[in-house]
Amino acid sequence: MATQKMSIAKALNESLRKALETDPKVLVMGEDVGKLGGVFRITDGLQKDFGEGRVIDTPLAESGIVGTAIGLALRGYRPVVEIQFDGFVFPAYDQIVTQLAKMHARALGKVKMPVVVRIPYGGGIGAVEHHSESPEALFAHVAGLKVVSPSNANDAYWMMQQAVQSDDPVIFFEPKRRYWDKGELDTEAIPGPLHKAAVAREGSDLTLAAYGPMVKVCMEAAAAAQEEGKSLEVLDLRSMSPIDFDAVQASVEKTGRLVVVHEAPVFYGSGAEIAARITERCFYHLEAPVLRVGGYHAPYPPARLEDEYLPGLDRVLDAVDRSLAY
Amino acid sequence: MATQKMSIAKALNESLRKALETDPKVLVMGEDVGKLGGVFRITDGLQKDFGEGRVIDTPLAESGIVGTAIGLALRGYRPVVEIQFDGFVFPAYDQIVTQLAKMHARALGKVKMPVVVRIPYGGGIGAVEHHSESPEALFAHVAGLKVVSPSNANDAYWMMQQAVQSDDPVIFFEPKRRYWDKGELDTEAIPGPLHKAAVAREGSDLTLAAYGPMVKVCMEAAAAAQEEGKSLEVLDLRSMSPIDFDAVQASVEKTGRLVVVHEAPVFYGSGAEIAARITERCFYHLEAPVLRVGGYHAPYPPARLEDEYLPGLDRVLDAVDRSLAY
Amino acid sequence: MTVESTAARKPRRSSKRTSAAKTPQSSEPQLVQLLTPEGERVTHPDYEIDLSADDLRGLYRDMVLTRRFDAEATALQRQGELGLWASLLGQEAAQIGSGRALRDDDYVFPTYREHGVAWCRGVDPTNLLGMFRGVNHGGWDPNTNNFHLYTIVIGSQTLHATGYAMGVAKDGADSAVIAYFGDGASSQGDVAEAFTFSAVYNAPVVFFCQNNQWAISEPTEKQTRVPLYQRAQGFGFPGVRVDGNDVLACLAVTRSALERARRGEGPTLVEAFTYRMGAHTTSDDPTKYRADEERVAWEAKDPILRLRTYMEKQDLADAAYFTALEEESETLGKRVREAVRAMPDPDPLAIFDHTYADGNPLVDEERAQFAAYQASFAEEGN
Amino acid sequence: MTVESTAARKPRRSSKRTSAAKTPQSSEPQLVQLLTPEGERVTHPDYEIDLSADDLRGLYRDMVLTRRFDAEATALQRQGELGLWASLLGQEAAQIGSGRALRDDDYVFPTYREHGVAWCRGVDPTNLLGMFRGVNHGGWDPNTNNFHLYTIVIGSQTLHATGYAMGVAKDGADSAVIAYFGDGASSQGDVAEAFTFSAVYNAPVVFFCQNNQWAISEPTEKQTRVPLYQRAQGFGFPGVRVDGNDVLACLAVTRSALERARRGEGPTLVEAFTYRMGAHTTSDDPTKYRADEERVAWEAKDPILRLRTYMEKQDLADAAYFTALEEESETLGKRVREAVRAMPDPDPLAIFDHTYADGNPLVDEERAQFAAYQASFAEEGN
Ligand SMILES: Cc1ncc(C[n+]2csc(CCOP(=O)(O)OP(=O)(O)O)c2C)c(N)n1
Ligand SMILES: Cc1ncc(C[n+]2csc(CCOP(=O)(O)OP(=O)(O)O)c2C)c(N)n1
Ligand SMILES: [Mg+2]
Ligand SMILES: [Mg+2]
Repeated sequence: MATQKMSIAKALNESLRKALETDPKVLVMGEDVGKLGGVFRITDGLQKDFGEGRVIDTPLAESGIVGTAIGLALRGYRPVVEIQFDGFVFPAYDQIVTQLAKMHARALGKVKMPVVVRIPYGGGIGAVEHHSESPEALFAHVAGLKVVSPSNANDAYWMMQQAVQSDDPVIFFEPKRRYWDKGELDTEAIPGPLHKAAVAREGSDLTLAAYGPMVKVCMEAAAAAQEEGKSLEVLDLRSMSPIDFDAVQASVEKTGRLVVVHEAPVFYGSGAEIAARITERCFYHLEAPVLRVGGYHAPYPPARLEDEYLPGLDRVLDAVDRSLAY
Repeated sequence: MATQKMSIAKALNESLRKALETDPKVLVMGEDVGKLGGVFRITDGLQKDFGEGRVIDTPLAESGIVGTAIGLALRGYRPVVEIQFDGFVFPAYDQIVTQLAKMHARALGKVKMPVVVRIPYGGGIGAVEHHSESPEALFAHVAGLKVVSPSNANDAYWMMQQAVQSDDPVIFFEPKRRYWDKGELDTEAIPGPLHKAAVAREGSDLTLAAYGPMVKVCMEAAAAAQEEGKSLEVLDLRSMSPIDFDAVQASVEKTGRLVVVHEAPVFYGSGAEIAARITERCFYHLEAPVLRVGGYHAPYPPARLEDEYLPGLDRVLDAVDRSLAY
Repeated sequence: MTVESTAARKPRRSSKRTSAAKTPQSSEPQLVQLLTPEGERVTHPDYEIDLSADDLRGLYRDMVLTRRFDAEATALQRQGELGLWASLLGQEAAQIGSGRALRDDDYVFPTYREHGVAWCRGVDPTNLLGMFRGVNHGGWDPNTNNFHLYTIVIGSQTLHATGYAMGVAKDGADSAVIAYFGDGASSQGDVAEAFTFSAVYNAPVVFFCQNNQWAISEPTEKQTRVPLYQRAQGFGFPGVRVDGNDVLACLAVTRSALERARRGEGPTLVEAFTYRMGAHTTSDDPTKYRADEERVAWEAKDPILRLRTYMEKQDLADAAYFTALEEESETLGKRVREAVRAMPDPDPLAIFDHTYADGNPLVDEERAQFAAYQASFAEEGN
Repeated sequence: MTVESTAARKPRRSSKRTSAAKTPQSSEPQLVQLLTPEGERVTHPDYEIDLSADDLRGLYRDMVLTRRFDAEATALQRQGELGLWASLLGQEAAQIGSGRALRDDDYVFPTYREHGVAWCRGVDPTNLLGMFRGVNHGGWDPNTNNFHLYTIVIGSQTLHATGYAMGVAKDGADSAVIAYFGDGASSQGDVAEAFTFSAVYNAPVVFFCQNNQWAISEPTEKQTRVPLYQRAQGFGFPGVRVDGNDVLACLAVTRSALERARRGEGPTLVEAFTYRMGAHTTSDDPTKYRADEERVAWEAKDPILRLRTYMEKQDLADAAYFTALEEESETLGKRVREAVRAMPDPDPLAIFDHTYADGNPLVDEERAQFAAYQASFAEEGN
């Protein structure tokens, strides 16, 4: 086994490198992805090694980036585009929703759309407005897109490999405040399907379901709860579209309780979809309503308030207590 | 009482006329809203009577339409902009989500954003692609926006009046296949708050919650169920953001059962939010899980399939039966 | 054009205008023209074209058959066989001229109105009708004829064309790409971004704007105050206005732009100055917003008529040719009519098809539920 | 500039290029300049300006204090008092020149870097720091100084400015509006749409593009292959390039454009050719992508230095003036430092404030829950 300790950022960089090496049709595109290596250095060194024809600094126009990526995909390329921050994906939203997501179906399957849209997302880095948002629900609602987010270095590497190989467009949300978190990467492991959830920690009293940056918070919550004698299972969903409802159902059938945790606002967020469907699937198993912990129905606040805004250990444990109180 | 029988289209036209008459700061803007009166004739005759300075044909650019409306609002105007069809709002999505929704909060309340974005939405008119979608969840998830949809002429008139008077941006979804449905309009009634749900029909066995075009289907379903001896309550939600959860809760506490119906895809749709929150609020009242009837996780199909795709009487009744079977 | 109260502002005083910040001229520029409305062959210093009688008969045939097909589709819509039709009436020269300038390996990104270009590409016209009948969203394989699906979201295809052209360049191929769009579309941000990307990457793409004077009810003045072909210059590539009702000029100008692209000199904007003779679509009622005199005036510039006049004057075709073409038209009309009527409604389960290439468990689940639900009626029906 | 394999395409053969479809010239155009880098006063046939010694000292003071404020903010970021800072170092002349051309009733739509313009508008510099410290998203009332909030989503404010200007015209006022944006922003579709709308409605708006040669790590060649000021022409209004490090020229050119707007002649694009002397923001590391020689070369064109040279040569200010200004700078720095350090963190409940003007039951519910949750810790703490 070839495991290495590596940050999520580095794992993504390695995965992109591997993709560029393996398939000459793979391209990396975006603002500042070239010499700078992206503002988070995820594409560091790639232009140097693969040239300006494969790692492309684009004009500052997100609709143009995704729109030309669609054209390149139609020509047989597999573009991996970077959106610099979550809040800047919206100029590209039209191209993503009306074109990228629907082209394969529109063409009755005659064309494929192997485009990956990388988006560093979420808060916790003390940034100014538009740099801390979690817009995943706005993509997951749209058929034709896959929406995923890794929570650790191994997944970052492998999920990116799978995203690049996918013949469907993948919105790849990168948990930016976890970029520098290190984990074991096994570059020889054979990964499971992209949309499958993983049991990050086993438990019996309650299930915490999360993805991306919130998995770590849930793991910490589970550890803290353990000390109080509560056994929490942590599910790393990995994919927000599709959602591995079978895995959630299996866990809830065991624990009888579910708390969904995400940074995005609760209102119309992914927790709603999970709560609705799991309640339908597990109506007689649930000892308590599915509870949701997430952002508020307010713009992402200024950085000095983000610690209060973001779901942290205490808010997760508070929901756990409320659930267990039923 | 001054009631008149009038179509939804006409009621909207009258309401816009009234708004233009009452407040010189009200503007109507959009593609083809002038001489043509809009492709659905909602603005018919307005340019003739109020001039090109108040009823403005814009260049074909939705981001430009909403972006300039924001600027006009900053100058003290109250623009009501028309997006020609649901599927064409996405070029304006960035301006709506990052600017329109957030400007008031960004300015710590110092500026207001009284902009109405009118969007004819939903299917059932046999149209080509992009002309039949129901993207309301993509707006309701975003804090700062109000998202509403009338289901009848009286609401169309009054909710538009309230939307124009709102100091917050309102995404006003018009149920296009109901434009020609007639109802009683009472131009002297004093309407309740914009976000309050209405009980469209009282019942005791199960609650159907819907809005916009689906209210009619639910009323028909309730009538059909009545013949089978089932008493269904129909709630017309009217507002998708905020949602009048108190009204839904009150109804569910009475009936014990809830089916939410909308045209939009079920996955991450408004039904998910309603199901999640009502299950939390009414955990011990619910005899069955909240069921959802809506669109599928697929692009809106070609017109010849829309009757199969759209939730109709039978699919609603099927969900009713499934709920009652618990 | 201007908002009402603009007129109430101070009158212009032009004296203060400086030479460095001149308002660009908005007087109507010369069109590139090779065949006048009266059917006279004229020359242009920059664009010449040498066509045989066969070539000319071919172009004429293309235009006639395209118009016939279009008329048939309009009729089929009236008969309820199609839900909608977007007629190209009046734009045959722009479409056939540009379409015939293309090589097989070139790639086309159309709007929803390029029936004449589709014809040139060899797309079976009945395929175009599926989306207007409502049985699909685009019935053909784009790669069979290098003709992409119709795009309805205005302007978005110009970026796809640019990206495709970037790919062509990457491949070292000398194909070119052509993106069609309208005068209204010129206002969309996507089109400007396509100009920027294509210029920066020097992509081999031709932007072919059919300025048919109208975007539904809005005249071109609502989109621009100077001629559209001038838009290109500020992005760093040439623009040219061609008589869009002159099939020879459209062919010559497009060919030249395509060759420029092949030579690695980057994009060109071609503005084909033409006219939408009919309604925007069968749902539209132009009497609401435009005077019929305008249409009548443009009838005198009809693209088919002028080529016919020229051919007759030059004796390039005899009566037998025209009769045969008449018959061919009728046959085409009949074939299209029959094909459309025979077009089956799709299987309801097709709702779920092709949402994903790789498959998707949610779609599978919904499909299964839907199938079971549908089947429950069949059972009840028994 | 071009993607790699573009270079591998066929070599250019320019002979076939036609006159009608000429590639626009991309040679560097003349800048409007009134003060050379060496501090020589020169004239320009189209732009003249008559400034008193007081005026010049005022402009110099503005630039010096702006630079001082900017340096203080950079230092405060290093000290951890700010989360981020976007320095305007090098762009003082562009901002002060244009900012001082404005009348009180004009309205400004800035990006996130217009600290010098804010200064001219009378916005208290400490107000600008709130968003960079992370205590708000914009701490001032835009209507107090007719200076809109900083806008981060690139290009979007150009449409707000255009809409605002449409409103000014509707009101029959003769105010003007100015929209700031960068070279990178010129690629955004929104900016093109702002050009289209402003031209069509003849809106009294000046588009002021500070071409500081870089959009983070990308040089201007990644955004355009011709000078940016030329972009305007194809939209039907004039563009002009001004030496962005020459405060006099910036003042003269902007004033002329604003007057044009007031006269009802519509928009103008001003490209201020300048240089971002520092990093993009304090998060950026320019050594990754640009050679230091470039920066050094631009130092010779420093906007403050050249005005000082001129003032000294012309004896427009004495040592006392410079000493006093030095002291004023220090006082400003101290005041800003102290004000920032004293800036309190917002009340956590402020998360919910101003989400809606009309109130919202969901926000109320969440606020109440949040307050109760917060209070539960206080109780526990007891
Ligand atoms: C983004 C978008 N907005 C609005 C529409 C509705 N719409 C369809 S065609 C059209 C006018 C297009 O005018 P033009 O570009 O001149 O093309 P033409 O129809 O004249 O060929 C409009 C507004 C659309 N399809 N897409
Ligand atoms: C829509 C959008 N995309 C990306 C970004 C990230 N970003 C911030 S500044 C910047 C570069 C801007 O360059 P330019 O317009 O030249 O302005 P400058 O920073 O040089 O003043 C980028 C890409 C953004 N803020 N908004
Ligand atoms: Mg047109
Ligand atoms: Mg710049």
